[in-house]
This record gives sequence, structure tokens and C-alpha cells, in this order.
Amino acid sequence: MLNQIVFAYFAVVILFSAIMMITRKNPIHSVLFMLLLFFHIAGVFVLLNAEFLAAVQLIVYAGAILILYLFVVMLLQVDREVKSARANRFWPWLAVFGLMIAAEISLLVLRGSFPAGNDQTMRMAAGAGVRELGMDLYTKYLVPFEVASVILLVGLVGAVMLAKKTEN
Amino acid sequence: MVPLSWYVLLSAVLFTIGVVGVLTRRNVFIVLMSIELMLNAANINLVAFSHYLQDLTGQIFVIFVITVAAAEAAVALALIILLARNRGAVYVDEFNILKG
Amino acid sequence: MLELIPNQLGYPLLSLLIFVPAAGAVVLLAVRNANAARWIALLFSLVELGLCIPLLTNFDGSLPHMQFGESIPWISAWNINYRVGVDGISVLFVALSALLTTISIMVSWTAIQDRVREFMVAMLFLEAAMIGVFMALDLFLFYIFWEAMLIPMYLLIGVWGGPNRLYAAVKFFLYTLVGSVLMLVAILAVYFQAGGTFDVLALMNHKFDHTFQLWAFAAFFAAFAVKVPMFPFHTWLPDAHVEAPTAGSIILAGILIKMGAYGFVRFSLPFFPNAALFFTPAIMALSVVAIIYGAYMAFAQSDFKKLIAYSSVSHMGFVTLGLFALNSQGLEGGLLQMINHGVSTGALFLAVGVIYERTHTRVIADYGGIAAKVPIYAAFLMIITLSSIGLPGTNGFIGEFTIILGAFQMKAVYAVIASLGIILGAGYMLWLYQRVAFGTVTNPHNEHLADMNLREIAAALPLVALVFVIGIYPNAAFQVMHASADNLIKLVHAKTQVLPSATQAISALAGN
Amino acid sequence: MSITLQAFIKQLLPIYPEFVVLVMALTVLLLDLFVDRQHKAILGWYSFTGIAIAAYMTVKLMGVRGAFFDGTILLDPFASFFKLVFFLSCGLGILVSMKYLDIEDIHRGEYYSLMLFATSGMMLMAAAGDLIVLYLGLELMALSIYVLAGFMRRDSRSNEAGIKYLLLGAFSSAIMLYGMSLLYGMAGTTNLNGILVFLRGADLTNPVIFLAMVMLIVSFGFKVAAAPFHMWVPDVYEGAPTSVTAFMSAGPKVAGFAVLLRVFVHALEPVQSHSSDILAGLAVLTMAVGNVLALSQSNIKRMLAYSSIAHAGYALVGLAAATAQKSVVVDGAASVMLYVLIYAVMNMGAFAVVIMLRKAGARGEEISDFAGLGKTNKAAAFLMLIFLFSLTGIPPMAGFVGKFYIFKSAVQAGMVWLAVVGVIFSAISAYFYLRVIMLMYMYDPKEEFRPLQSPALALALAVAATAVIVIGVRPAEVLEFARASVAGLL
Amino acid sequence: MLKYALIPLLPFAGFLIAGIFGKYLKERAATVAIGGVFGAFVFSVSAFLDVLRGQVINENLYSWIAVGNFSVNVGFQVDQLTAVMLMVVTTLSTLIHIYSVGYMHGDKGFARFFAYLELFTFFMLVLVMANNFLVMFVGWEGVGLCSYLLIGFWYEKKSAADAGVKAFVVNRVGDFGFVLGMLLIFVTFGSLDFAEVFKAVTAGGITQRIDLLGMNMSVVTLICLLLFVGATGKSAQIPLYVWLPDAMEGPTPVSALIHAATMVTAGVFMVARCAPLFSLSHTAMTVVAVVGGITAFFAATIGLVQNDIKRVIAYSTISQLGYMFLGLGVGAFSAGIFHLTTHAFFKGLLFLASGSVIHALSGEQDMRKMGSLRGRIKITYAVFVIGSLALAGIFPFAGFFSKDEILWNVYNADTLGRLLWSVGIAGAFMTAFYSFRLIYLTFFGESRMDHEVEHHVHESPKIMTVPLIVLAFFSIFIGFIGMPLVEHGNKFAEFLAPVFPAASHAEEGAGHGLEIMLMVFSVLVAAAGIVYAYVMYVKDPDMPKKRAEKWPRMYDLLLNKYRIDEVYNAVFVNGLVHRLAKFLHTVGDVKIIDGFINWAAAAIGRTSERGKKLQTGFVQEYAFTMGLGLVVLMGLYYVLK
Repeated sequence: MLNQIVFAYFAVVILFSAIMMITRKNPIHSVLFMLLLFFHIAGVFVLLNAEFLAAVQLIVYAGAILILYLFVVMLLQVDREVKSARANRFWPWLAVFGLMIAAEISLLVLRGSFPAGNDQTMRMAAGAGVRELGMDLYTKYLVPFEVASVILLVGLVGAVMLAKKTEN
Repeated sequence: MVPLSWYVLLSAVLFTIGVVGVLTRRNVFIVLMSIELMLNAANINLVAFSHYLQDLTGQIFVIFVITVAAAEAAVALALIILLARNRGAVYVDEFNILKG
Repeated sequence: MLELIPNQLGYPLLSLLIFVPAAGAVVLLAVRNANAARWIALLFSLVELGLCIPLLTNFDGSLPHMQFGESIPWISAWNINYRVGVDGISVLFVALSALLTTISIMVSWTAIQDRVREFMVAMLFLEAAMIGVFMALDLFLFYIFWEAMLIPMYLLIGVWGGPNRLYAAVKFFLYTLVGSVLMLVAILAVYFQAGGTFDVLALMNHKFDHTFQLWAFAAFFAAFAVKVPMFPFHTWLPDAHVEAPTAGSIILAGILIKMGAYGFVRFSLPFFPNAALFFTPAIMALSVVAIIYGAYMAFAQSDFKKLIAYSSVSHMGFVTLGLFALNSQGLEGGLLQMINHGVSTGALFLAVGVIYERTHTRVIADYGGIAAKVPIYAAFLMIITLSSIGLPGTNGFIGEFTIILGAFQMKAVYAVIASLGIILGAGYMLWLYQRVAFGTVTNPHNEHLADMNLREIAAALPLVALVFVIGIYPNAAFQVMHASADNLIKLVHAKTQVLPSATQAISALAGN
Repeated sequence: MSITLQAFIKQLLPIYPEFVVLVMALTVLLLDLFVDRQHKAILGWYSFTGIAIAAYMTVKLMGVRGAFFDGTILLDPFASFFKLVFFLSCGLGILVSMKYLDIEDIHRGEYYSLMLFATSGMMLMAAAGDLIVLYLGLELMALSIYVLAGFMRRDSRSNEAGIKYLLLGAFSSAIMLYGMSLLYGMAGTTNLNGILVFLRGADLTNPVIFLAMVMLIVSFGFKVAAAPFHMWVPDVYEGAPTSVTAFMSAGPKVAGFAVLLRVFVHALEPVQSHSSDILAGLAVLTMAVGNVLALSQSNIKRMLAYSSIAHAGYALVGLAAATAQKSVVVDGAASVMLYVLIYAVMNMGAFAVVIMLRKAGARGEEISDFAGLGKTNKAAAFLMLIFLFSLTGIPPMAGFVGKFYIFKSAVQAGMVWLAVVGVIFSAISAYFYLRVIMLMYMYDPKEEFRPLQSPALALALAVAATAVIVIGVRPAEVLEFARASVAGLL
Repeated sequence: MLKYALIPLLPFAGFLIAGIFGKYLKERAATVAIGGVFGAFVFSVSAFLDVLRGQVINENLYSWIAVGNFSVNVGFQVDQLTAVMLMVVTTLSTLIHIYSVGYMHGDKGFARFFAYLELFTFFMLVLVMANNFLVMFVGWEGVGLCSYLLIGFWYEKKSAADAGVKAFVVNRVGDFGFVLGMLLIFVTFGSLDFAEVFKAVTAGGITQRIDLLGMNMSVVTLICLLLFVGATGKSAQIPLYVWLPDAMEGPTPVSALIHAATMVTAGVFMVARCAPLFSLSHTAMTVVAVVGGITAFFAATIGLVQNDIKRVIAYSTISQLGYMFLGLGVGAFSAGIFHLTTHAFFKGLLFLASGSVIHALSGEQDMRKMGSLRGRIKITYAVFVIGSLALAGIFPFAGFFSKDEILWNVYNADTLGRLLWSVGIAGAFMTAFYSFRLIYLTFFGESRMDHEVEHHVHESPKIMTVPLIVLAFFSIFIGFIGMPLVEHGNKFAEFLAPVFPAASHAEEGAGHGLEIMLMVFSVLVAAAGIVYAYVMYVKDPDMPKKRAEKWPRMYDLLLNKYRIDEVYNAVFVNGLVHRLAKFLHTVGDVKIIDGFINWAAAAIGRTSERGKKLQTGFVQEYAFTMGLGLVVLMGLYYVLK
């Protein structure tokens, strides 16, 4: 019961801040709502006994990525944003279209059935989950882990290569 | 007890909001963040499932998703900076020399 | 049933016939000098022609079987073999292709000045493909050659053609392509229906179920009818002919459009006899329409080449009429008429080319009265004209008469209408001749026209000779066909359980 | 639990090729610091040798089969076949790049390392036995190519291509991810075999499964440029540096088909009754869009972009056939594999010729720039002739063999209608290919110019042309190879 | 055997030599040519003698066409009928060759002319010697070809070229019937050999009947009618006679040889050859007789008023051919052939003589520009009169015997014999009238010549006059070979008897008395014609004008040959061919077929352009399209499940 209330709270805030995020004129506001959203998603993760992920969510997403966004947003003059239209001219149609997608997905999802899982905390105590995670990550998912590192490298190289001031 | 379907529904709606954002907003940053919304929707799914399935794969998947998102964001922002530099364009609908 | 008699000669004759021109094309790629290119091309085409001598002398006309057969596994996964052979139906066309290619090269000697080497490469490549089409006994192989022909022909028209060549070239290419891709699908369907074989002989023996036959026949028809060309798929032909260079027109009229008819005989009839019978009324109707319609079109033309092109439509109408009469007169007449048309129309285009090279106009009105200036040319043109209007003693008569005879036995009314076509034929051809050769010279340019030179006469003579040889002793050709033709008819009737309707013409004439 | 080095090396065996490519990519980055701007081509040849070595290893590993790293990595003929195709396209891509990069003045080490990264990503996609690896491989490839597309930093067209590709790519992979999450939620595992096992026992009317399948189709369809997910293709192809366009018209598309085959023929095999119909529909739409829109293009790169869409359509026909009937799986899949191989070769060849026309000053991308090429540069024109007829599917070029096999398996699967539609569209396609030939041979050159020439480019053209002719005339071996490689899927 | 083969081959050899080496031979070509035909003549004589000795031969040279159950040989047959034709053809051919040497002297196409004549002789001989329909058809079309070439001999003259084409095409129309006839013969009898076909016929048992356009007729009838269509083409009978008058554009010797003596009689010969067939079909015979009779009368009426000397003779030819068919039609085959023979000689004579006149007047053909020539060119005058008397059928000239035998048979013919007989008599009257009208206009009255023409008038050289004299001799005496009222029938009929079925002989019909009466009557009629002509054109020269003014319509109609040519031109040449062709081309090919093709192409092009517009370059619209695709696919769940 309590869980449900907590979940409801998180869900409401998440959806609210999402909607705010995509409707703000000023991207900086959007970024801030995004921050809010991430926090609450982290909360949902906690609710699902994924404390480690919650942490990652906060540190990487909120801490790193969003801040990066913030920098760039500020780097490029955004005051233009205030004057000009925020959405392209079809936005009402697209909103309706969005509702269609939502309806369809949720319809299909609800009509569907998932393998009966029972909502109980994982057998290993909180925190121990992290070790399990680590073990899997470095044994079973070794290759993907390495690949992920390469991806980051590519991102790095790419970003530097593209964005660094042009010589000559 | 929170039924699984609630999480799924939440993620579905979040996903949709992301889609709408991608489709409607002119500001490229917000478009990018909307995509992040969609990713997060997927993440919620993954974590929820992994919880209900008593299986960690979902969580691991999420870690990778976040990593990728970071790299993607880096490249994206680099390109945006280039465009802003070369053409002063930060609006998605300003990227339309190429068409036809 | 038909079988493939392995090649008894010490050397792979048919493969040589296919690959000698191809080799010539490759050799030419290395040549720079235009004149050298001409001579080398001529040399190779003559060698090819020489190879036809053992082909014809060693061919045993008494057998219906495929001779000089060669069969090498090619793509075993699809059960595709490099399988070639000739029978009484195809052997003559091989020889004709070789002859006409040589002649085309000779007439292009001075007419083609630009990119001579490429031109000759295209010619030889084309020859290889054409000969391959007539020899292929594997549907896949056949289709390869069939399509490969398009490339050089497209270039011949497009690069060395007249002012409106681009339109003509593309029209030719697309028209033919659309037709043949449908055939491709049908070929695949046939392959699976017959349990995974492209072997023509095996397919001849396979009995397809009726509805399948209808569809497959229709698809093959799309390809062949366009090539022939049958009414109403003929409109690419005039354009192509008008724009193509002389050599192109000769090959186009002489060989390419025969392949449609050849396809009917080689594939459509033996594979899908029931469908053939089912469609016969429609096809014969289309044929007579083509005969009359083509003749009328010819009357309306003011362009030398266009007129001849439309006359081809009319003549090919005779061919299809004969083939689908499904009796030996019609079939053999049709086959002979294919050769005749190759000879006569080839010669006609040669004649046009000769005069065009001097005057650079194809407008009939620009001529008139040249008979006085160029007597040899006039005589040549007269002979060909007569052969094309089917005067007895020339090849044209034999073909048309036997065809009409065959058609008459199948359904008399078609023969009657077709004979009307003969009257019209005489009309437009003689009118053409009159406008070109008779009267007084009206166009000052023609005052000092040079008569045919030795090279041109040399190119023309074999055709003139054939006109009379076939006209006076057609059995020489018929004897080669008999066995194969009879066998084909037997096959069709055996598969359809319909007995040859030799002399029911009386009732046919009565229309019942 | 400490493991000796040998043991570790031994463990890595199945991913040696990927390993090599990655190592080369990294070393290129390092070497870049020591090579001055005039001699960057060295890096090109260096990476080329890397590709060669990787190819050699892949061939060596042909014998080994199985699932490694807890089933996340598969080593089977199927994967090997595609790896070789990737090496082919990457190798050709590198060869056609060198001179071009000089002209564009963007000759940098990163270029080659990114190509290698992209290649390794594709290899992982082909070898993935697990949704996670698949996702990461795909992202690795995609990310590298986003950067490559935007590689001409000072050219805003290139930047635009990059950002467009990135935005849409991220969008599509978000959709894919959502689909994957649902799949995971159903099956409880991300392992492809696990998913197969689950679906075998599952109730297939469950809409969630369908939803997941659809989302995967959308995102993979995006990668292979299937309509209606194709719209990025023309823009990105036009904007990106031509050499990159050449590369990405081959590599990523082929990788996309590798994944499509792996997922829809193998993992989602039980739901084929649905996927097959959908794929057939997409195939028709794709062929239509590609061929029809290509007719009215004036920019050769755009034209080839649409043509590549059309070719994706043909390949999808084969895929639909493969998923339509159990009896056709081998031939259907093999036809797709053979087709993408041939397509990669002939398309790279065509782009190589386009690159030859790139001359300082003019971009040389207008179709009209081909006017009179038959006079000014016989060899280039003749090669282009071969590639274009091959793309049209006229024998005796390889393109015909590819199409033939595709339509053959379609007919075999009883999809005659699909084959008919396909051949009709390929007949239409003849028109716009012929237009180029027409310009080359039937018009006179606008102005004299010396096309780009370099040993690398010559080598690339030679390889492509020979391959096109040889496969066209003697397809038996390649065909057998493709058929044998299907084994990995079953 | 060789002997017979040589008969056609010698002229052919002559043709090849004169044709190929004409450029070098020049006038010597004539010698070659004459050698050729004379050789043929010699062998023909010997062949004729063989036949007289009763040695009829029928030999096949080689198998020509053999396809399935259809097989035709190239073969020759020399029986009585052929023998007669051989004599006629070779004799006239030789004479006319000789005559031409003088007539064509100095023409730049001299060698070509003789080559053509040789070729013609060859084909004509093939025609008469053929032993089956197909070989006969070869000669049949071959002579047509030569007539085309010779009519258009002076091809610079448009009218000449036109006339040639007209002749050929009109003949083709006839041949259309001939060909169909052959086809029907083959499917009925399974062969095209005369011998076999006629054997089958006489054996009887050919009873198939056909419903054609509602009429029910026997196969034989249909065959005969079709063949007769061919005959009307060659022998210029209604409705296909129109080409013959125009054929006068050719050089006069050609008119003599081809359009009077030989080729135009091929139709008659062919019907006679097929006598066994025709005699089986009463209907067909009637048709032949009626067409012949009408043509005889109709052509004569036109002949009355023509002013071109050659055209008058041309129409008289048509009319005489009509008589021949009239005879054949009533079963008097030998009579028909007899008239053919005599006609060949005197009509050949008339043409050559007129040629001599034209030659004398340096090319003038209009009788209104002649007159009072009888003193100036005596020989020509003399032979002209002889020829005309023969034509008019005055005793004892050749025409008398043959024509009267025909009329006598017609009179006795069962069906509408009397009617046709009276038509024939009327024709005879007109014949006499116009032939003497011609003589009076040309040789009597005062001169109406232009001056320079006048003082160039000269008699033709020996080489022309000698043949004239020879022909004149024949025109007088040839008739006696068919003299009636002698012991057991006339020799000619007797000679030909074996090749013809026993015709209803007049002897059975009525006694000699009636026959003599009719003869006298017809002679009187002819005489009347001559006198009337004399009155009109010598006694009272402006009488014609009065007559013309009295019946202007009538006169006009005759002068313009009933405007048949105009009608044919309007209906067939312009209407059914050229107009229709233009229409079909513009509508059928250009508008409909190509119209559709180009429309389709354009449609695809438009679609392409429109489609391009969708590619707006806006990322979000691309994304939207993807989303749309997603939605649709998701929706498919409800369709597919």
C-alpha cells in the first residue's frame, strides 16, 4: 500500500516534469525540469531495489550529461529562444499523434500478459546486489563492458575532433 | 504492492511524451532531451522487469544504455556546436539545406 | 522425345561460335587505331562465318534432336548448366546471324567514323549474345544472352544513332526489359513447377497443369510479343529503326526481332501447348491485325526507314500467323519467313544505309528519279522490293504462301485477310520504289549521286543470292527444318490430345 | 580466480578479428600524432593492412563454431560471412578515401580509426548472441558514422548530415531499446537463443510480443533504409563526404541485414507468420519509393541514395521469402546474403567513380557532370557502365545474379506477386541508371578535366569491377559460400 | 526433255545477258534477245510438231516446295493447249522483237527494253508450260512484273510510272483470288497438279458444299469463281479492266506483245486450262459468260469515242477478251482459244501498225491531229486496213471465223444464250464502227497535223514493216485452220479436243443452215458498222459533233469512260488506302498506343516529382514519418492476429 502511494507520487512528478520539460520556452528551464525528472526516476529505481542504478542515474545522468547540456545551452546564446516560436507549426497534430501512440502502446501492453512475477525484494540483501551486478558485469558481460568503453572513446574522439577549434 | 503493469504504463506514457517532444520542439537541445526521455522510459521498463524477474540482466542493460547516452550526447553537442558556429543554427528546422 | 546429341566433332563448335566474337570484342579493346579495328572486326566476323560451314555441313537434318550438344555444370546449386545445341529450328538462324553481322560490319566501314573501336566491340559482343540465344538449351543461359543483347543494342542506337536517338534507345530498352522481366518470373515459376530444372529439353517433356500454363504462357508472351513485335506492342520498332545506324537496323530487323518468334517456337509452344491452343485465336487475330495495320502504317510514312520498319511489323504478323497455325505448313513457313524477312528487310535497310550515307536524308520526298543516276542501286532496290512483296521466284513468296496455306487449314478467314495484306504490301512497296527511283530527279543534291561501290555490292550480293536461292529451291531450307518441326507439332498434339486438323478447312472456311 | 595470460589470450580467440580491428583503430589514433599532414595516406594503408589481417583471421576461424562469453558472442559461418563483407566494404572504403580526403583537406587519422571502430561495431552486430551486444555494436557503429558523416567540419552540409543522422538514429535506437526492454520483460533474458526458446513455448497472440517485434522492425528498418524509415538516407548521403557515403551505403546497411536475419530468421522465428507479411509490405513500399524517387534526382549521390533504398527493398524481398516458409529459409537467407555482398561491391564501385569526378573547385556531384565522360575518360566511363548495368540487374553482371536469386527464393516461397512487383520496379529503375550512361556516352563533355586518379582508387575500382564481372559469370562458388554460411542461423 | 526446258530458258539467258551486260552491249543487246526468242520459237515449233504427232509430255524437273502433306514440283507440260500457246507466244514475241529494233532505235534504255521483253517471254512461256497451279502462278505474277516494268519503261514520265504501279496492284487484287483458289484447290484435292486435280474432278465425288455469306455453293464453284477473279485481273475484265487503258503509256511494241497478244490472254488460257473444273460448275460458267459478254459490250461503247489511237485499240482488246470469255463461258473452250489465237495476230498487227503511225508522226497519238495519211505511209495503211477487217470480223479474215464460232456457240447455249448473243452482235457492230472510225480519222479526210510533224512524216524502216506484213499475212489466213462446216468439225477444235471436256457442240444444236444464216447476219452487221463509220467520218465530218451535241451527257460519259477510274480512285486509292492510313497512323499509333506509353512514363515522372516534395529536409517530419510507420505497424496487430 505504502509502496503504491510512493510510486504514485514518483509517477505523477515524473510525468509532470516531463511535460514541463518539453513545453518550456527556455531550454534552461527544461534542463532543470529534466533534473527533477531524473531524481524521481532514481527514486523509482530505489523502489525497485536497484540502488546502484539509482546512484548511477544521479551521478552520470544528472551529474554529467545534464550539466554538459547546460554548458552548451548557455554557450550558444539561447535568449533567441524567448522571442521565437517554440514548436514547429504542426505541434497540435503531433500532440494528438503522440496520444495515439500512447493509447496504442498502453492498449497493447495492457492487453498483453507478462510472466507472472511476484513483487518481493531480491533475496540478497540491499547492497549485496551490487556485487552480483559487478560479477555479472565483469564475467558474463565482459565483452559488452569493453565495447561500452570503446563507445565512450568514440564519443570522446568524435566530440574532440569535431568541436575543437579549427587549425589554420 | 505495485503491479508490474503500473511501471510499464508509466514508461509507456513517458516514452510517448518523449516522442511528442522529439516531433514538436524546434530547439535541438530539447529534442535531444526528449530522446533521453524515451531512453529513460525504456530504462524504467528494464529495471522493473529485472525486479519482477529476479534477474540482473535488465539492470546491466540499463548501465550500458546510460553509457551510450552519454557518448551520444557528447557527439550530438559537438555537432550542434559546429552548426551553431558555421550557420548559427540551433533550431532543428534550420537544418534543411539538404532536401528533395 | 528430343535428346541432346553430344558434339562429335573434335572441337567444341558451338562454344567457338559463341566465344569467337566475344574474343574479338576483347581483342578490340586493346586496339587504338580505327582502321585496324575495322579489319580485326571483319576478320573475326569472317572466321565466325567460316565456322558456320562445318555447322551446316555436319548438321543432320533427318534428326529432330539437338546436335553438336555441349553440357557443362555451371551453377550446380541451382541445377544450371552451360548447355548448348542446335536443331533444325535454330541452326539456320545461327548462320543468318553470322552472315548479317559480317554484312553490317562491311556497311559500317565508312558510315561509322566516330568511336569505331567501341562500335565494333558492340557489334561483336552483340553477335556473341545473339548466337548464344539461338543455341542456349538452359533457360537461365538463354535469359543471360537474351538480356545481354540489350546492352550493345542500346549503345548502338544511343551512341551512333540519329538525332532523336536517346528517346528511341531508352524506349527500346525499357519496352524490351519490361517484357523480359515478366518472363524471368515465369521462368522461375516454371523451374519450381518442373521440380527444379532449367533444362529446356526436360521442360519440353514436362506436362504443366492447365491454369499454370495460361499464366506462364502469358508472361513469356509479354517478352516475345514485344520483341517480335506484335500489335499493339510494336511502337518501339519504328523509333528504334529510324534512329539506329544502318548496321543496327540490319541486326535489329534481321535477327533481334526474330528472337521473339523463335522464343514462341522454342519455349512457348512445347512448354505450354494447352495455353498455346487456348490463346491461338487471339494471337492469330493479333497477327492478321498486325499484317493489315502494319501495312496501313507503312502507307502513311514519309520516312524511308519508318516505312520499312512498319513493313516489318506487317511481315512479322505473317510469321506469328504461321507459327500459331500449329501445322507443318504454317510452322515451317513461319520459320522460313523469319529467315526471308531477315534477308529481305536486312537488305532493305542496307539499301537505305547506302543511299543515306550519300544524301544524309531519309525523307522519301528528297529522292525521286535516282534510277537514272544509280542503275545498279536501282536494280538492287528493285530486287529487294520484289522479294519483300513476295513475288513468286523470290524467297518472300515461298514463306508467305506456305504460311497462308497453313493458316488457311487452321482457320480460312485469317488466311483470307492475310492475303489482303499481300495486296497492300505490293501497294506501299511499289509506291515507295516509284517515289524513290522513278520520275525525274527533283532534288539537285541527287544530280551527281555515286552508284554502289564494290564494297557495298559485295555486302549486298549474298543477300540477293539468298533471295533467289530460297525462292527457287526453298527445300534446301525446309529439309533442315522438317524433322524438328514435325517433332514439335507431334509434341504439341501429343500433349494436348488434339489431332492435326489438316483438311478441315472447308468447315473452317464455312466458319464452323 | 586469477587466469594466466595464455588462458586469457585463448579466451579471446573467438573475438580475435574484432580485437585486431579495435587495436588497429586505437594505434591509428596514436600514429596520427607522428604522421605529418602530407603522409596521412600511410595511416590508410596501415588500417588497410589491419583489415587484411582481421580478414585473414576470420578465415582462419571459419572452422570454429559456437557461443562464447556466456552466449553473448556467437562464432558461426553466418557471422564470418558478414564480417568478410564488412572487411570488403571497409577496405574498399579506405581505398577510395585517401585521395579524396586530400582534396577535401580533411585528411586526419581519426577518419580511419572511426572507420575501423564502425567496422568493429558491425562485426559485433553480426556476431551478437545477446540483445545487449547487439545494441552496443549497433551504437558503436552508428556513433562512429555520425562523426564520419559530419567529418567535413567546415562544410555545413556535412554537419547537417551528421546531426540529422544522429537525431534520427538516436530516435530509432530509443524505439529499438523500448522494444528490447519489452522482449526482455517477456522472455526474462536478453539472450537470442533464450528468446527463441521462450517464444517456442509462448502464447504468440500476446500483443506485447507483437509490439516488441514491430519496434525492432522499425529500428532495423531505419538502419537498412527501408521505407518509411528511409527519409534520412538521401540527405545524409548527399551531405556526408562522398567516401563516407560510399562506406555507409555498404557497411551499415549490410550490418542491418545481418541483424535482421539473425533476429527475424532465428530468434523471432516463431512469430514469422507476422513478420514475413510485414517485411513483404515494407519491401514493396521500399522498392516503390526508392525507384520512383530516384527518377527525378539531379545529384548523383542523391540518386544513388535512392537507388540504395531500392536495393534494400530487393533484399527485403529475400528476407520476406526466408521468413515466409521453413523450406525456403536457406535459400531465402542465402539470397539476402549474396545480394548484400554483390550490392556492396557494385555500389562501392559506382561511388568510386563518383569520387573520381571530385575535382578541386567543383563538387562533381551533379549527374550532368558525367556528360561526355565516355570521351574524356574511357576507362572510368566503361567501369561506371559496368556498375550501372549491374545495379540495373542486366546480365552478365553480378547484379543480375543477386536479383535472380532474390526473386527465385520469392517465387519458391510462393510470393510470385512480390517477385512480379520487384521485377517491374527493377525495370523502372533501368531508366535512371540509363540516364547516366546516356550522359556519359551520348553527350559531349562540357569542359575538359582530368578525373581524380590514384593507385588506391585504381585498386578499388579494379577489385570492384572484377568482382562484379566474375560473380556475374561464375557465381557458383560465392553462392555455395553464402548457402553454407546460412548454417549459422539454424 | 532438254528441248522443252530450253524453250523458256533461252529467253531467260537472253535476259541475263542483255540485262547484266546491257551497258556494254548497247544496240547489240537486240541481237542477243532476238536470238533468245528465235531459239525458243524454233524449239516451240518442234514441240508443236511432237504434239501433232500426239506426243504429249508432262515432266517434273525437281521438287520445289515440300512441306508436310503439301508438295509442289517445278514441272512442265506440253499438251495441245500449251502447244498452241507456245506457237502464238513465240511467233509474236519474235516478230515484235524484230519490230522493236526499229521502234526503240536510239532510246537510252534500249538494252533494258530488250532485257525486259526477254524476261517477259520467259515468264509467259513458264505460264503456258506449267504443269501445276503454283508454277503457273509464277509465270502469272512474272508477266505481271514485266508488264509493270515495261509500262513504266519511260519512268521519268510520272503517268507511265503510275500506270505501271496501277497495273501491278490491280493484278494483285486478281491474284488474291487466284491464291485463295489455289489454297481451296489444295485443301479439296490435296494437290496442285493439273493432272491430279482434273483426274479427281472428272472422277467425280467432289461434293463438298460451303456456306459463304449466306450462299450455299459447291466447293468447285467457289474455286472456279476465285480463279476467275484472277482471270478478270490479268485479262482486264470488269471490274478489274481499269489498268489496261493506262497501260498504253508503255512503248507500243509492249502494248502489242503484252497488252494485246499474250499476257492479257493469260486469263483466258487459265480458264481454258481449268476447263475440267469450270465445266463442273454451271454457276461459274454462267458468271464467266455474263462477265465476258458485258465487258465485250461495255468496252466497245467506250471505244466508240476515244481519240487516242492506242486507247481505241486498247478498249477493243478489252472487248475482244470479253468475247473470248463469252465463248469459254458457254463451254466453247476451243472457240475461245481460237479467237485468242486469231486475235493475237490481228491485234498485235493493229498495235504495231498504230505504232508505225505514231512513229511516222514522231510520237503523235491523238487522232484529231492526223488524217489523210493513206498516201503517205502506204504499207502501214494497207496492213491497218487488213487488221481492222479482221477485227471487224469480215469474211474471210481471221476474226470472222473465230468470232462467229463463239457467237454461234453462244446462240446455242442453253441459258440466256440468245440474250448474250444479241449483246455480242451489238458489240460486233460497234467493233466494226470504231475500228473503221479509227481508219477514217487517221488515213482519210484532210490533214489535221501540225506543220513540223507534217513534213517529217515518213514510212517506217523495213525492220518494222516486214513484221507488219508477216502479221498481216497471218491475219488474213490464220482463220482457216478453224474453218467450220468442213467434214467432221473444224481442225482446230479437233486438235484441242483432248484437253477439253466434250462441250455442247453446236452441230447437235441446229443444222448448218442456221449457222450460215447467223454468219451472214453478223457480217452484215459488221459491214453496216463500217458504212456508218464511213458516213460519219468521211462523208459528213461534222456529223460526230452534231451527234455529240444531240446527246451531250451520253457522249461525255463515254468520253470519260463512265468515270470508273475517278470512282475507283476516290473509293479505293484515296479513301480505303491513303486517308484510312493517315487516320490509323495519327489516331492508332500516335494518339492511342504511344499516347498511352508516354502518358504512363509521364505519370511515373510526376509521381516522382511529387514524392520529392515530401522529402522536405525537416528532421522532425522524417521522424514523424517513422512514427507514423510505427503506429501503422502496431495497428496491424488487429489485422494480422
